[in-house]
Amino acid sequence: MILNDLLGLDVFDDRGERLGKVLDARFVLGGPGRAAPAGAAAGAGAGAGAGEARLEGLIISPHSRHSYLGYERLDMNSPAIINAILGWLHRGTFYVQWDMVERVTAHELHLRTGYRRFDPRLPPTPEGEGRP
Amino acid sequence: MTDLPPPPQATGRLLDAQLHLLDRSVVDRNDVPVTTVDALEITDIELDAPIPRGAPAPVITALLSGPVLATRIFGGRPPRSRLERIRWSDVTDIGIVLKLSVDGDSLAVTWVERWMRDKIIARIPGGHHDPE
Amino acid sequence: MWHVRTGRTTAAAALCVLLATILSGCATPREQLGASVTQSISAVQTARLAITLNEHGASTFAITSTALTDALSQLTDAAHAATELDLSGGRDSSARQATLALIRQSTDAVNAAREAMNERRSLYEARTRLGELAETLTAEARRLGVPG
Amino acid sequence: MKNLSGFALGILTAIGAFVDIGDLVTNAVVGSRFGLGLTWALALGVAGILLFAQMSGRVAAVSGRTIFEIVRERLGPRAGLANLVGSTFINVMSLTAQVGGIALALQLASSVDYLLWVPVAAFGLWIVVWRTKFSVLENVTGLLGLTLIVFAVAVFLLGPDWGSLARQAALPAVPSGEQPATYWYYAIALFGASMTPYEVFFYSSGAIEEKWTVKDLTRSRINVLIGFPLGGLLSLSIAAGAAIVLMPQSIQVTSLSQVVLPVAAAGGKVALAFVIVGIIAAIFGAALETTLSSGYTIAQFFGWSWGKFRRPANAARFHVTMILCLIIGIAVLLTRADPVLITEYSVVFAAVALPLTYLPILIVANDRQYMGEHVNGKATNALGVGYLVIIMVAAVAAIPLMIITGAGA
Repeated sequence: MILNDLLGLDVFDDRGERLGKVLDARFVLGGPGRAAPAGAAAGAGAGAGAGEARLEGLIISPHSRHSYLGYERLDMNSPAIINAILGWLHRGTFYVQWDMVERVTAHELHLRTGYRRFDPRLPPTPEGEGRP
Repeated sequence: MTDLPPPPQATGRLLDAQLHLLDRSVVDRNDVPVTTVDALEITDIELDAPIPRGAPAPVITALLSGPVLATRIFGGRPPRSRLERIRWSDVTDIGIVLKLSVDGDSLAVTWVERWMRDKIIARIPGGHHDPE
Repeated sequence: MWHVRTGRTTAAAALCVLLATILSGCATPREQLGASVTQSISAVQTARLAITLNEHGASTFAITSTALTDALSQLTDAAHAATELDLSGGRDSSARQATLALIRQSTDAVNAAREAMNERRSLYEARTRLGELAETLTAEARRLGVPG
Repeated sequence: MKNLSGFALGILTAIGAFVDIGDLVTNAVVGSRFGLGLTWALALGVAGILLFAQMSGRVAAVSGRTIFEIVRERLGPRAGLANLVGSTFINVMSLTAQVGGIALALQLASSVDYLLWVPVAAFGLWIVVWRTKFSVLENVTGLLGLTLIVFAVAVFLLGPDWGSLARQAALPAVPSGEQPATYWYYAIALFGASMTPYEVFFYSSGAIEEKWTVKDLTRSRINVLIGFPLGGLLSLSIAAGAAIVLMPQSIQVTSLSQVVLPVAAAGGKVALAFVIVGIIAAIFGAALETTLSSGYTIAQFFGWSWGKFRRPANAARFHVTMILCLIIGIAVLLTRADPVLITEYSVVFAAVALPLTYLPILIVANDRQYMGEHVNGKATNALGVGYLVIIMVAAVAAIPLMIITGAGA
């Protein structure tokens, strides 16, 4: 499926209360994770290049469907005024782990009972990572 | 959002799809631009069915480009056969741009570039010369 | 940043349209006639400056003739705008007659200047005529209440 | 020695490249109607383009990424596409204005109707874009454009009342006979003429074309820091000439032939010869920049291969795009649309579109993944945010003012 089918879905908790929309999907790259699903490993040759990218969790925003413009990272906070505006637009945004997703339909995404909300912001990029 | 606890430490580098992958430029192994990441293909999630606890999470299988961009802008979804794929296993490096291990010309996504080169540019004198 | 814009953009656009209607409604026919006269003054003075410089050998034939052509098209525009005006009162339409007559005379004068230059005759007469017209037009502008 | 001449060349090029048809026309119009009363808007524009070009040049040199890659990456496809459409519209409009400007200048030189020159000018542009090296086209047009200094010389030759000029500049006021709305409309036009987006697209992509690294940053900084303000002074002298010669005679500039009359009044035929060479070269340079910019923006948005450093065959879609833009420009001009009017509209629309490209650059200049240690400092950010506010106000006010004033009529 296309990742965009997940982004923008309406998110509901176990009691059917609407929590917001899926703003972004967080993947974890490589690393000794769980074994790759058989289908994916055969189809994509996972681990060959940059390594397997496994869906780790979702970022859910109650207010804004729009991008964070990069300010979701803890080390990105200037100019302060833009940071503040985006922080306000995305107030209440949280992160849930993919394990906590119970069911996905064409328009909705339901979370399991007892899901936990985490801080959505990304830790600082380690020095030199992803730099030319 | 600041009072939420940080999520459990993941085992590898974290990539947010919107921030790190979608709309980034893709260059081939000679640093020639190939396309941008117009969409991502992930392993299928069964819709409308409960996801069993501990089921393997989806992984990225391919970068998509071409007509799929229009569906991200205007909505709708492209026919599956019209998707132009670059296999995830061909991605070697994810930084400010995504780098591939293959030649751009060998990829299906560059057919328009090759068509214009062969049908238009090659027929104008000087098209194959270095600028002076 | 981006999603707040739609609602406010609509409001802003509505406000603009409102403002524009009010303000453009404010330009009376006399003011619009005045604008045509101001435009004609500019054209006549340009032609006069261009042939004066040409007489003094400070300008080339190409530039003078281009400046005269541009002045003519300015006068055409001014006449066009004045003709298109929707006038109601008899006083306004006699003002329009006066303005159009002046623009016509100006056009003749610029054409005369161009002919004189093409035939390499003296430009003195044309220059004097354009000077007179500039004065008449300025007086007309004052009569129409153009400030300045 | 080589380094020194490199510096000089860079600065001279920046001066010549600063002035285009938009600056020529807008400054002359403003000078003839408002004297030097809008000098502040010009100064604001020059400082703004310095800041903007500097930031985008730094981003390009450090990260290797140009404006439109960043616009797309940061704003996503929807806002990015809106941005692309707006920017391309303005690029093509500027391109059309410049091609028309070259044709008008050739008419001034030859008295052959400008419409006949339009295809010639466009073909000349295409040949240069197709065959000539980036550095050559930049240096030749920039240096020839320097002859525009005759505008500044003309101001001295006219022997004006300096006190009165200084008063106009220092104590801005709306002249009698002009509406305040018109004054503000032209303030935005002047701001937009100095801060044209294509200049920044070009500067940002030029950094990649010339393979800048972090080491080249100081040099580029000096080039623009000295070159652009001097270019701004040239613009100011165009306005001053119009204020001295045209304003007292109630001449309001509506055509290129009027722009050069003050120079003729001051220095006669010799000065005119210089000014026409300068105008043709400067506008030709600007036309090249706009042509390339139309190609750059579209190619970068879609991730195509682009650049003059590649053979045309290795950047096929980029070259096809530029050819199409030139054809559109010719088509518009051949409808007899007035190039001067197109110019006046293009500088105002440039001001409208400015926030769209300015904001992403300001954001990415703060992004450590792109910039590492070269992120904006506190002072640059304070200035950057200040300008963001100014740019937004100008962008929001531009269209209403255009409607109210009937585009400055």
